[in-house]
Amino acid sequence: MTQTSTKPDAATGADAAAQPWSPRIVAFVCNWCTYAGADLAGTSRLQYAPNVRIIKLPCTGRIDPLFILKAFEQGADAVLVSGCHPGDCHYTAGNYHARRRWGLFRRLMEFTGIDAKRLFFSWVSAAEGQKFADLINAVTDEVRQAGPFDPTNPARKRPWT
Amino acid sequence: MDLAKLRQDAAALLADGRAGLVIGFRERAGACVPAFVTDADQADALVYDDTCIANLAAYLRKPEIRQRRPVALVARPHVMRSLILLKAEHQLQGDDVLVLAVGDDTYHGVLTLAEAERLLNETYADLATDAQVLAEIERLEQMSPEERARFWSEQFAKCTRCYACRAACPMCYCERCIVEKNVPQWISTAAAGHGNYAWNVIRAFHLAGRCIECGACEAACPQGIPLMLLNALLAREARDQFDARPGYDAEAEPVVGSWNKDDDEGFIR
Amino acid sequence: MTTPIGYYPGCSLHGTGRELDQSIRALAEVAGVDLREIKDWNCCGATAAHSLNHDLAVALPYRTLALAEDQGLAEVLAPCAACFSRLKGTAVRLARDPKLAQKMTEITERPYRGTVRILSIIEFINRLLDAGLEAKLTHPLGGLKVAPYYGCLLARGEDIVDDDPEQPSGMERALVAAGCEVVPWNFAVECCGGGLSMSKTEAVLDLSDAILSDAEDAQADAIVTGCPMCHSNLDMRQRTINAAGRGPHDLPVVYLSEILGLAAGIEPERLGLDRHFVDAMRVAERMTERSA
Amino acid sequence: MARVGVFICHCGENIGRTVDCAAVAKAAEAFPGVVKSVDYKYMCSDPGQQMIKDAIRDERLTGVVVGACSPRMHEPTFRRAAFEAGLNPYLLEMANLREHCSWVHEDRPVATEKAIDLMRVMVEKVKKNAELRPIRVPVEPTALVIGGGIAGIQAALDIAGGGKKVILVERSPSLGGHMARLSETFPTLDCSQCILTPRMVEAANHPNITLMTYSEVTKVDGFIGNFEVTVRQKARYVDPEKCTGCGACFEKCPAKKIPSEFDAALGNRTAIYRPFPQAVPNKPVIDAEHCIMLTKGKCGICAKVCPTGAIKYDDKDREVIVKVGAIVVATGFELWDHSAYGEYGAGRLEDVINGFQFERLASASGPTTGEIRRPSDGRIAESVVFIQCCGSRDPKRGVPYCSKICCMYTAKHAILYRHKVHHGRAVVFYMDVRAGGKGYDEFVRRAIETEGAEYIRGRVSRIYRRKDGRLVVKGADTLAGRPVEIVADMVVLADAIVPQPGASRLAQMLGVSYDEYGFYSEAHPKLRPVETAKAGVFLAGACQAPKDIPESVAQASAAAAKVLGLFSQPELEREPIVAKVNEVTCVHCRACIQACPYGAIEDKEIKDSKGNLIRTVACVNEGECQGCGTCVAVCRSGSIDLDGFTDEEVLAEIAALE
Repeated sequence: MTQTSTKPDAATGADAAAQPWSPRIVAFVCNWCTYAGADLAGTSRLQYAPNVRIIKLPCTGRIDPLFILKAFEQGADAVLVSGCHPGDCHYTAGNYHARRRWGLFRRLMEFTGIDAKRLFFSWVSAAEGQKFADLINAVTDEVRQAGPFDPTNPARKRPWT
Repeated sequence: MDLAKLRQDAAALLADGRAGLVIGFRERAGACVPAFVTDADQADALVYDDTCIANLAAYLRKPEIRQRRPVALVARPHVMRSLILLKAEHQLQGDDVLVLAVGDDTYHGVLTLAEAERLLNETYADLATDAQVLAEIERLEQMSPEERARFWSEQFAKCTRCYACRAACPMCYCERCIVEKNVPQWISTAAAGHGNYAWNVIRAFHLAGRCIECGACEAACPQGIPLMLLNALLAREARDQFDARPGYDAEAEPVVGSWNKDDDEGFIR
Repeated sequence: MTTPIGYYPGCSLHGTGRELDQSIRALAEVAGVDLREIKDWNCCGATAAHSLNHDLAVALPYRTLALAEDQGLAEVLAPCAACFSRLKGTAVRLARDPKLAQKMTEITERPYRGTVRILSIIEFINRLLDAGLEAKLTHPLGGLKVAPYYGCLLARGEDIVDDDPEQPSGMERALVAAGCEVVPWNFAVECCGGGLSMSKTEAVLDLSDAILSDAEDAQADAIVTGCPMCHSNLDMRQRTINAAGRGPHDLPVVYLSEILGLAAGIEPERLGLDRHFVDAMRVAERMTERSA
Repeated sequence: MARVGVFICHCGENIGRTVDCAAVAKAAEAFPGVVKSVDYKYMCSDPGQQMIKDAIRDERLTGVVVGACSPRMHEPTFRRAAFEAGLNPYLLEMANLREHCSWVHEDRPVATEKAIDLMRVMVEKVKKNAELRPIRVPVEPTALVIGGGIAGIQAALDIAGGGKKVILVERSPSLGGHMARLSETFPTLDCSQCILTPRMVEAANHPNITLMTYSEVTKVDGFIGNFEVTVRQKARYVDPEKCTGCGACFEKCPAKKIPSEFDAALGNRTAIYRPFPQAVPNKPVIDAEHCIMLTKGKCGICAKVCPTGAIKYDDKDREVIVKVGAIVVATGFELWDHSAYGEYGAGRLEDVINGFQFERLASASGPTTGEIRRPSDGRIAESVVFIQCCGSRDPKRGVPYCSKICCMYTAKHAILYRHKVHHGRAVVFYMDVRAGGKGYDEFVRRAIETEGAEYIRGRVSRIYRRKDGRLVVKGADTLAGRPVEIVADMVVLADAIVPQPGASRLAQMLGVSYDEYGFYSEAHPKLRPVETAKAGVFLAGACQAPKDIPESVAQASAAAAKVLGLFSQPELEREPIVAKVNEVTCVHCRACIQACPYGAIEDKEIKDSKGNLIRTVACVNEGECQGCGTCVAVCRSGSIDLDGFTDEEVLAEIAALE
């Protein structure tokens, strides 16, 4: 993200403190439900926080824990993972596979020091534009409360020393 | 434990050709080290005691060992679970391996894999996680996320990326580990910072629902990183959330890679 | 069975249903079961309480259940079908609604953890059979044709009765074990008019007459029941029904426990069989000695 | 070296109002690898598309990112333009600057900043994109239709009429299904057999249709365009080539007391039999379970009387494997077993019958030659009670859904009964009357208003048999608010419609999903009601949900249209978003094979030149893979990747967010 002013990394830079920090959130979403739900929020002209960057995958089943690690490594303040409701998966079961994976992986994240407040999971269907907008606002608010992702967290990329 | 019987069985297996190799333990400089016995005469060198922690099933993926199949293996209950799980994951055929089964102060004799599975379910069905490990997990869970991050930051900082943990683990049988994949490179190989975090976390996650808690990885770590905390945490979660009992059923579906309609989703908005 | 089973006789077993009480106790003795009457038990609330005051209707059985629990009884037999329905119904409601349980604790000033299991007469007798009573049935009734009559309370109530409400079969095993032949008939769960027994007796005459007629059509020698209300409607009112120009009926109505008692070789008088309005002693005549 | 072109669309005012498109284009110009970056009012217009095409040629672009609306809107448009300009369409990506940015943010600088981010992500992705070619799968232009009822017959005839081959498999000895058993059909009261049997004959004689009766599907392999289906042909014990259908055998067969399936056990048949006189094929089979020769080894009468020597007692089941490109499932329904209802006699009262039994009583070809005689003693029924919703809409003991056709056929039964027994009483108990459909409500009104059926809104609480043999039906009239008691000679229960027994087993074979009752699930409840989630498998008739005849026929024709559409090309083209296995690093742990929702991954044996097995790896079948990527995420060694969403592409996107 090029909002240089909003980068916590930029604390090393001289002029960084001038601008207030704003959360940076990476969202991994499935193409058929949540991406379409976000489209619907758009066509409905629902206003929501501008802090989320969506990465589209065909299905939540495709979302590897490595994606989440990488996003944190790159300095995301939070990660959101969202897909189809149970029973709605375009691929019949990808979301069930994903749900089980997250059930384990989020425990590991929490245990190794990535606060559960930085990792969000949701089901948003193609019909839930309002839910999508509300979700983004809620997540953004909560991450704002939690503050910037600690630059010294072991998951976080640091300059080679 | 009847060590003499174990030696006798090992010798007999080699002598009548039922096994091409016996992997067990011998003593060297006061410590137990793996022994690879191909000759019946050498069977008397075999020893076994509580300090024999290495999981010998880890050797089965090596081509020079596989050539000598069927291989007989000195195996405690945890190691038998590894073998069952390797079979469930299609890394072993039923007749690739014979087990010289050792249990709590008992020697159970020579077992086929199917017999070992039965023994496990009848006699060793409740292998509990080490109490100290559980206590330490609970202690860490009481901490704030920041404190936990600091704890692991210090632990992972020690990692030299020697991958002894991986070599010691029978379930780390990938020929090209994800950490060695460079197109794209997901995990930095530099022995520092985020690369160490990603490696240790992904190593543990790739064992989620598969770790049988033998402790070989932690024992192998030259830096003393408490890897079993990560493994046992995921083992606990896999058990509590998905009834996972790895290594007790050679027909079981993998925990990650299967699903149930009623899996918990209380954490999903 | 060495663990004692709690016993809740309720009002009717001390009154009109005395033969039910007698036969149950005699049968328990043969089976070697220790029946312990709950000390200081109170009304189950089946009379008027449940139609007048909801709290009272729950509080009455609640107190009895709490007493039973306090007296260390894991199981309680309530032979009267109405008592059974009140006690078990209360237990079910308490289990479903923790708030109600809290309220009852406050009203009765007694704790109840919900550990007591309530048995109906049918469940109790099947339990005795499981525990070896079957072998002690030395005097089978030689093919006595019986129409098992469940009425409402021994067939209905979700989670209260563990049987098919439209075609219950809980009594059949015991009856067959006692050497009876169970006749197929249509009125096993039809209403006897119990609820109108006092207020609108003519309705009872109609309803009970239909039940008796169908049992006779099915060529039953006797109706077997587990409920004192059904029993009094069918037995005591048979004369009135005849006097009203129906019937005429002459069909013995006996308790399940009496049938089992006879089959166990207990003297009919000890079972109270001589206390019936319609002569039931003829049922006892069917007792045979099982050739060993 | 990447040469990426960036095209920012204003979408009139839609994007331009809140996003400074020129500033975005300018910022994108500085991204590494971007050689051209422009903004334009309407990128999707002809001049806009031309701009992209020109740039692809002039700038020798290796990738294009269009910042515009949602890719769900115009991705196909722009990819086609790229293709026309000679660029592989999968080297073009869209960034969603409208739905995900300009429409949801008001602050211009913030929206512009976000738009630049969105562009950077897609530029980084497109630099990693690979050229993909549509996957072509050959199509075997033969269809398999499972089930020879009206739906299956219709589907087969329509496909055959479209010039394609059909194999029609039917489990019983004859085509016709349930419809052949019906007397007359609502709401027109035309004779069921009169309209059905010509279609049965047509299907049997059609040059494009291969009929396999007395046969069952036992195994289904393969995928769309290329199924391999194993069909077990049960032993008929009668050589169909020699048999002339003269009927001498079943006239002489001594095993005569076998309840006829076709007559719903109201009539009997012999051990060598044809289910009904108009059966197609009109040749008997021997029921091995009841045949005296086959069970006891003596008799042989049919062989003696057969003038052509067609009887073969040593006949055996045969399995044949057929190759088909599409499958139409038309396995129909069965009636719920009302013996679960104790209050209706638990199935023990002879004169309490179900709808099919009434159909057979009312049918001129039935066991009573169309007279409404009660089964217990054969007397004409003077009074008949019909009970709707028997098992339907009863979540506790039956099924929670409405069986849809019972209101209509009960009205028909009442009318038919009144036509046949003029002085008889027809009483219908109903919960609601659901008569939506052309001419349907009028039909029910006719039953009530001109045909003299008595409709009582309420449930029946008990049916029992009186000493004189008649039935007493006790119930409630909930409109009048009083109990009713009716003496009847016969009660007809409108049992719920349930799937065929074994429906779930066939579904598992086919890889089709089914609901909790066993009805097959359509791919989309609104927009794809004929397809299943399994590509190449289509649904027709009541195997999907309760349906009447016109609905079944309509769906069958729709399924046939889908099949003909599929068969219109010799090859099937599909989006190349499929998974690929790196066979060098795969260790064959089979996690992907178990995780794949489509069973699209299989074992592949790698052999040396002499044919010795070296090792086994996972292998994705491109025809079956739907591209969800679930396998990729379960592969620990990173040995599977998903074209279109590769690890490299996703990583590039994440990295672009730094």
